[in-house]
Amino acid sequence: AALQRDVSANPSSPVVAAFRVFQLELDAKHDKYERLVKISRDVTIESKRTIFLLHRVTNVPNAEEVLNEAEGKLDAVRQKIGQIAEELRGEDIYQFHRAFTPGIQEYVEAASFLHYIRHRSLISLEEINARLVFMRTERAELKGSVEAEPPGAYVLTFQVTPSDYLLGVADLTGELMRMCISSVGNGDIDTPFQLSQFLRQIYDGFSFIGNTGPYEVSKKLHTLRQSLGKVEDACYTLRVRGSEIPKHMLADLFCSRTAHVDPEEGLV
Amino acid sequence: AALQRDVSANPSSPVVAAFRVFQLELDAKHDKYERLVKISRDVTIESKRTIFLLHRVTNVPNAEEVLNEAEGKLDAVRQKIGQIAEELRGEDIYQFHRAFTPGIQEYVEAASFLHYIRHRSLISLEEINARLVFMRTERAELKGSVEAEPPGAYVLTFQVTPSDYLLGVADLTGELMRMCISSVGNGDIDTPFQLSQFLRQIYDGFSFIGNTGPYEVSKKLHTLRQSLGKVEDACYTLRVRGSEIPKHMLADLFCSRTAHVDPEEGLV
Amino acid sequence: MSVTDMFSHIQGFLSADQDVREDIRKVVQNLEQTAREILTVLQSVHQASGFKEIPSKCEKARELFCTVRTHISDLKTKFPVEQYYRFHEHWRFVLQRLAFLAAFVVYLESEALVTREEVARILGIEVVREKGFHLDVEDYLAGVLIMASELSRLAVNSVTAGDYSRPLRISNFINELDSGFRLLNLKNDPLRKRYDGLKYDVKKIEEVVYDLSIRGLAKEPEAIEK
Amino acid sequence: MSVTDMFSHIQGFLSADQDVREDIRKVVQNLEQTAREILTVLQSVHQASGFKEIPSKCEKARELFCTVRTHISDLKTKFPVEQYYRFHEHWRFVLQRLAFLAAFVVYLESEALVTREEVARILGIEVVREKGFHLDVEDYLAGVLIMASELSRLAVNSVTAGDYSRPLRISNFINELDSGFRLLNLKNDPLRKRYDGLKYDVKKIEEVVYDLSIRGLAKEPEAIEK
Amino acid sequence: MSVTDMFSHIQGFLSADQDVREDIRKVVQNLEQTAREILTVLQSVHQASGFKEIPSKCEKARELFCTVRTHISDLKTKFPVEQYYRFHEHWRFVLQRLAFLAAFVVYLESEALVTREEVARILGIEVVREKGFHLDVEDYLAGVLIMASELSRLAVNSVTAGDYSRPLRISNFINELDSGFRLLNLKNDPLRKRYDGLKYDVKKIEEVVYDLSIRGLAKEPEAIEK
Amino acid sequence: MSVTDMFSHIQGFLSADQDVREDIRKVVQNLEQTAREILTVLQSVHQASGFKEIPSKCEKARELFCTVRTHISDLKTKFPVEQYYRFHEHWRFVLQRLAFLAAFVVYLESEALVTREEVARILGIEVVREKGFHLDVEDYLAGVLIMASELSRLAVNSVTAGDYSRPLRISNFINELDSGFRLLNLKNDPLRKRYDGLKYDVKKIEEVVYDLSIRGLAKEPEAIEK
Amino acid sequence: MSVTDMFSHIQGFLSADQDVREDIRKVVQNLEQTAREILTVLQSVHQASGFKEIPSKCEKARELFCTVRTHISDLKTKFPVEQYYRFHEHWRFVLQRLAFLAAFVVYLESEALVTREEVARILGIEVVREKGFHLDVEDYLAGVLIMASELSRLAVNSVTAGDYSRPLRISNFINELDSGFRLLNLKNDPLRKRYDGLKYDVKKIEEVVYDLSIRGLAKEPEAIEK
Amino acid sequence: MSVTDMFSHIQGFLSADQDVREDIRKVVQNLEQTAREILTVLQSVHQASGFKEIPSKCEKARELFCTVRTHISDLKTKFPVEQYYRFHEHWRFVLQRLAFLAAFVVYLESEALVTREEVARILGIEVVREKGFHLDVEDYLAGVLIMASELSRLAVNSVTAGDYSRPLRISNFINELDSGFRLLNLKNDPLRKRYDGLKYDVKKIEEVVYDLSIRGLAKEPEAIEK
Ligand SMILES: [Mn+2]
Ligand SMILES: [Mn+2]
Repeated sequence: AALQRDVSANPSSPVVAAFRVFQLELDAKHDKYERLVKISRDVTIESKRTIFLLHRVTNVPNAEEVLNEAEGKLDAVRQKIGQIAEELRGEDIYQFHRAFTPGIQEYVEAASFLHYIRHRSLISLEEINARLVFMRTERAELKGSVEAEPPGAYVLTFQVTPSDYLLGVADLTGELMRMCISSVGNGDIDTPFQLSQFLRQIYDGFSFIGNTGPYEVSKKLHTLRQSLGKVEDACYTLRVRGSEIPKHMLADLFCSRTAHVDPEEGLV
Repeated sequence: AALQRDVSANPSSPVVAAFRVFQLELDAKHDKYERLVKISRDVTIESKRTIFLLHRVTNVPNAEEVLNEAEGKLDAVRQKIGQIAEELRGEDIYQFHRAFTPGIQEYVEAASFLHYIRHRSLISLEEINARLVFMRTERAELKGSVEAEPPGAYVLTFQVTPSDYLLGVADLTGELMRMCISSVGNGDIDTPFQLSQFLRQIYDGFSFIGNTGPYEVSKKLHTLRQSLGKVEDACYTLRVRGSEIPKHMLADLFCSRTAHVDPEEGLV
Repeated sequence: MSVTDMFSHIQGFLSADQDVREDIRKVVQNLEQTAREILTVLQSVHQASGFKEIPSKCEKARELFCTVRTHISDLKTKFPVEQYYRFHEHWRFVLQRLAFLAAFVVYLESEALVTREEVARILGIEVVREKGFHLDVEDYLAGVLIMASELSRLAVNSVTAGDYSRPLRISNFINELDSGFRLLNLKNDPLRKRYDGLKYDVKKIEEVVYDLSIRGLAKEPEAIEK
Repeated sequence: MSVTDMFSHIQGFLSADQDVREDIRKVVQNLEQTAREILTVLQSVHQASGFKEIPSKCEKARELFCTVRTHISDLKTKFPVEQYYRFHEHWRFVLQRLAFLAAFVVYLESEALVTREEVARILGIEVVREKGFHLDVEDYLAGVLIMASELSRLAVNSVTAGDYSRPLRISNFINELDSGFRLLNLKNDPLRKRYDGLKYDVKKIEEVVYDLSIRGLAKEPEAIEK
Repeated sequence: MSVTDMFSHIQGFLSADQDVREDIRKVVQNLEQTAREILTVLQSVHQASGFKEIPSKCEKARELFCTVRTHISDLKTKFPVEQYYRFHEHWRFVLQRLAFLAAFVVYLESEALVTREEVARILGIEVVREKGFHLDVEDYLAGVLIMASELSRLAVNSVTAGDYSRPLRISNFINELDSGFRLLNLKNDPLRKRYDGLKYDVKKIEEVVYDLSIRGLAKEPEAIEK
Repeated sequence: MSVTDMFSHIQGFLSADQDVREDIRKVVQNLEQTAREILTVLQSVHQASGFKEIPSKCEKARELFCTVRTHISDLKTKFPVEQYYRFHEHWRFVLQRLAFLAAFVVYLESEALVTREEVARILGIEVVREKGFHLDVEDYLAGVLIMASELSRLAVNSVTAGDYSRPLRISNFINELDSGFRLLNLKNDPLRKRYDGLKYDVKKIEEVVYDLSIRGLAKEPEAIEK
Repeated sequence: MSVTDMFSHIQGFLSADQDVREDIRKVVQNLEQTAREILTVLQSVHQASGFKEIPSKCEKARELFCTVRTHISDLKTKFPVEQYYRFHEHWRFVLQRLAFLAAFVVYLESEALVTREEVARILGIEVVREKGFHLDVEDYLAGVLIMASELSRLAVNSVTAGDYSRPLRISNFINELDSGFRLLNLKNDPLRKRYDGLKYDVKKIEEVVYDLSIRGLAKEPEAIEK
Repeated sequence: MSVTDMFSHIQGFLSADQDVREDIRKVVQNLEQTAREILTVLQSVHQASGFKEIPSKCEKARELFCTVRTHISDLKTKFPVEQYYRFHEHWRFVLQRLAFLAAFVVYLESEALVTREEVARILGIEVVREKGFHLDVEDYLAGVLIMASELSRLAVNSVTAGDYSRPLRISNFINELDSGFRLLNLKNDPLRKRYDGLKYDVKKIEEVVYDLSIRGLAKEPEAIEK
């Protein structure tokens, strides 16, 4: 019995040879997975910091400067996503999806937040993806130079999945709620009403999707509803307190706060 | 109201100045935490691979070669732990403990497994820590060269906490159980009895500590008991089947399996 | 594009996804049905009477694999080929069962380990992901491990059926397999758990061989000229 | 060293650890008791009658901080100084409360934001970790945020007590604080949650100021010559 | 009868059951889709502009309830009527949503509490179990409680939209509802948990009424002479 | 004694225990029913019309407490008095509700904090454990905290009903209560969590008083000469 | 109808439901008691001494099934027959145990698989749902699977008792059962999980037969000409 | 009595309670320590060498039970006897462990089931609740079940140590125990779950006996003529 066992450990056995190949394949896959997890963590952190930066917009004079800085930070994040795309070149992205989905969701949250501040609208999945196209130069050692392709350059793309997009947008609503409360505290009366309108649309959108979306969305729906509630409450308070302005003060207020008063909002 | 708000955004405000300092402090801490998490993941993976490698010992002829290879792998892991120690230089290690505890536990598991295979004994916490001492050369840009210290070299140490040690040892028992079952499958009768003895000691040790240990240990106690049960069952089977050896075959068996038969074990 | 439009747009994606999954589920049910039929055919080898019928049973199983290939062809049409891993969970279980069945048939026929290429051929799929619907290496390995546990049962039942040489051949085979698996670095995943089971199969077979040898029933395994 | 010895050895560590924790818990209970007493002293500022007594209340609180310092000196003796974060959870909660109370006293006295150094001095501890038992920056910030919420209450109660200028001063103060906090990148941790609460405090105070201004009760805040 | 025959026979039962469930699931998906559409229609009442359109929105919703009735008629054909409780879990969730939507429409139209009979009529089902596919009393109550929480939101948004009298009417309505529920002896089940949420709705609406009262915006609700 | 005899004997114990629990559950259900009735009586104080009827409502409630006492007498007969804590969980919830109702009645009658002795008297039970079925101090405190949250609602509704002085009196009362609780060193248990809610009640009531003050509606509360 | 009337009416429904459940629970407890008694009777077959007494034990068990039928008759009177599935959870567990016991008695008597009809007859219930209180096919199958695991125990204990032919007969029986189950397309439910356990029973019994074979203790089972 | 006085008074109660709990916790820790020591002593019976030392190990354990009795005497002084169930949770776990250890010692000495009276005597406590600190029947049963699982381990290890007759005696004992438990009507609580584990112990031990029987190692256990 001891004899036959030694045979099996024989490295020339075809079984052992086959398993050596499997070993390489599995190790390569795990290594790639690990690299993706690490890049994803970087993407998460930088995206989160961009979001904090964007919240500074509401009380600094030089908003444009902050927005540009945020844009710059997101450019760096996109470079990281480019690295993810590089890793995924020729792969089935769903094979490694779990490794990078947290980072991508956070990026969607940051990018859509910046977009909302700039354009007061919801960035589309297509617009997100349009920014995730990367030009790369072929590394010399990988491909021979004698090939027919245009020498050096190629295009890499990264496609955010609809469900990562949705999950990112779901988180965006929390940031919008924070922005709304801050706006009230900063005496900005316009923004809360705009935000409540916008959040209501997103909420209606999510209600419309309901439980047909990914499981995690249903979990976030409750938080979304709470955020909407907070924003609606803020608008309610603005309206109620606005009802008390004595007639003689209206003029004064219009002078000092013109920027803030939406004519449509009537008394406020 | 709008006016006073602009004042507050004034970068020359002492409050804002103080918070800029806090920002740097917090960001530095989070960055360090992230770096530690990444190193810890590397430590985990390489330790796990070392454990797999060590399981190959039981059915290859060149055990020493495998052990040396494992030692080499663990050396690389220790270099990684050295990086952790570098990050923790002058820090309170408990501040970042959560970031690297999984990696360290896995390292303890791997190192104690190698130690058991070599010495058939439990490595002590002190022995573990004795290997985690690193010589470093001072980087020139950090310290001026005019200082009184011996130029360049210093010693870094990493101290595994008793509870990380315990948790690593708790996981070791799972590997020992695997090794036991494999041994039976490979016709090695000695090892299972040795292992059951050893595991029983560890089990008694953990029972003795009971619920005074860290919470995670209590959770692992159940698995430990199961592993011990599997090993005891294996020994039981060896004993029961050994009872059937016809007298006339005993001699043969002693010839072909001398290496495996423990004289103390009587009939087997 | 308004928020409402955006959500309708996304809803479109989601509905399409659900439809695809629904379609896949149906084909997978058919595959499971056929897999159970093949298993029933092959189970008879465990019975005393079944030992001489192995060749005919294998043939029968081979025929049923035609149906498997038809179902899988059908399955391939249900989703874009490059999104294999998006829907992997749906067929992973049955594919591992089928890999096991293919490996078992091949073992019964030739007492050799089926290659991943051979399993792929029997199932009518690819080995290399880039070429189309393929057999993941983990799924192949899982199938092989299921077979190992079936072989430990077979070793036991061979003795019952009076075939005393088969357990020794199985023992050699399974030991070689074990050596192979020891080369792998597995994660803490289902495959690892299954691999832990292999140790028990090896142990069981070793016990059978031991029982035979102490009774002088184990012939020197001349059969291992392979 | 035998396995048994090894475990006895480790058991030694664990017992020692438990004893340390037990000792810490007791001192922390005393600290909590004193913190509640200081809070009771300072709560009176919210009452109409309490407004003129602010200076005397602050003095009273300052005295109680002596007791705090004594307890903390005691606490420091209970564990090795370089293991602060090992036991941090035990005193984190009360330290944040104490930082709040110190910040509140300082605000009531001078209407300025207490510095981390000043809090450390009031509590008799260090700012820099290397120097000994210190005040973590997060704990300092948490204390400041608790104070912010107390100030929004104070703004409301000032109006009830007929003091119409204080809310405006609080408003300026809290806005500056808000600007400071906006500079920070927080993790999704308790501090972040508390900071989210600050927005509501700012909002509440803004509403008080608004209420005063539409009624012509808000004087041009001449008081902000600070 | 051989074992094989017995099991083939049993497989017939199981397949039939699975087919029924599959059919039910599909109809329920359609119902959910329609329910979401009705919800989208009714959600618009929360918008400033939506308040004058309540009647037209209700009409729109009423039309969609036709589709609901069609789907439910369809559902009824999928299983024998006396097995309602066997499959209850499949439609329980959507039925509660639909009960909520029916209750909400009726409230918006008439500011009255829909009866169980009325909900049943709107959904095209029975009240009495013996008569056919019916509305369980627990499901009706769950629907009513979902509406209560929607009404607290409506009270808030009414004010934002400048309608100051609606909150008072909602407040009276919700108080009556609360009294009603207090008559019930609920088990410790999901319904009880939902009911515990009602007191937050009551409180929220009372605070809205308070805000209006203190600002003199709450007209004496002459209509409430009841 | 044989094993069978031993276990038969033990079964006797277990059955007896189960019977006792069954009996207790039934009486507790009756108590809950009566508690809900008392609550319904007292809820009317939150309505505009209810304010003048407070005395009559309190009388009505006092009468219902007779029924409570009857049920509790009944409860006492169901188990040996020294096993109070064995079955405590069964009636703990309802006892806290009843303590709340007693405290609320007493507050409405006299605007004073009910003592534990008084609650015990109203419920017909003991204060001192040794004397019989008693009111645990934690349960008394829980009842008081439920009342505090009811009072914040009452403050809001008083304003709606046009009673502008009650909120000020409630505010003073609740502040006193808050100071009282600050004397306690609570464990990290449900009671502590409930107490943490008290600060929201305090704040809410202060905001009501603020709203009255800024509008000049808060009369100097001359009544508070206590 | 006023809201109060509506809710009083609803409370009627809820009380009735709770009463029904209470009644059912009591009868089910009696059934469980009898089931445990039958089990105790049948357990003796696992003991060396019990093997010859199988017929008398079966008779004894048959008598106890009379009591079962009485309890079930009682159970049937507690709720309207068409609401079987409403309360199914209450008796599902005990019904599966009883199906197991019936199947075990029949196996011990005749070494054949009990049919669902036979189980229904023994329990005094129906097979066809439409005819009244019936035995669900899933519950029947669960009972059969519990028996399978009891048989693997019996195979082991037969050997201990010196009966070397019974394990072979059990092995054949259980293999047939396994083939039967392979015809079924089970959902991912508790039944599926139980079925997954069957393969361990099959394997265990095969190992018993192996142990007998290798020691020459397994007689050619001539009896199995069926 | 002012509110402050009332709460100071109450704080007295709470502190007393906390002190009692603190005291109990300390004694319980000592008990746990001693229990672990007894366990360590008894664990050695599982070792090959340990079998002959059973008597001396039992004696050693008996001595340690003196310490247990001392700790329990101490425990009794920490709280009024009629409040046993108030603090039950504190010592329930350790009491079950101690009941297990007492049962195990008695079994090792006499191979008989310890009675509840005997356990009480070993621990120095009462059986009857009315007489003082006692052993709850559920805790006694839990201890017995823990022992059952220890015995299944012992059966295995006896064989390894070459003692082939002990497993048969354990098997008879455990079967008797199983019959005993079948007389009990357990609630759906932790004890029930533990009891469900007993059947695995029974099965495990039966398999050990089987392994011995088939190899002719099981002597007719002449001692079991009962
Ligand atoms: Mn976010
Ligand atoms: Mn491991």
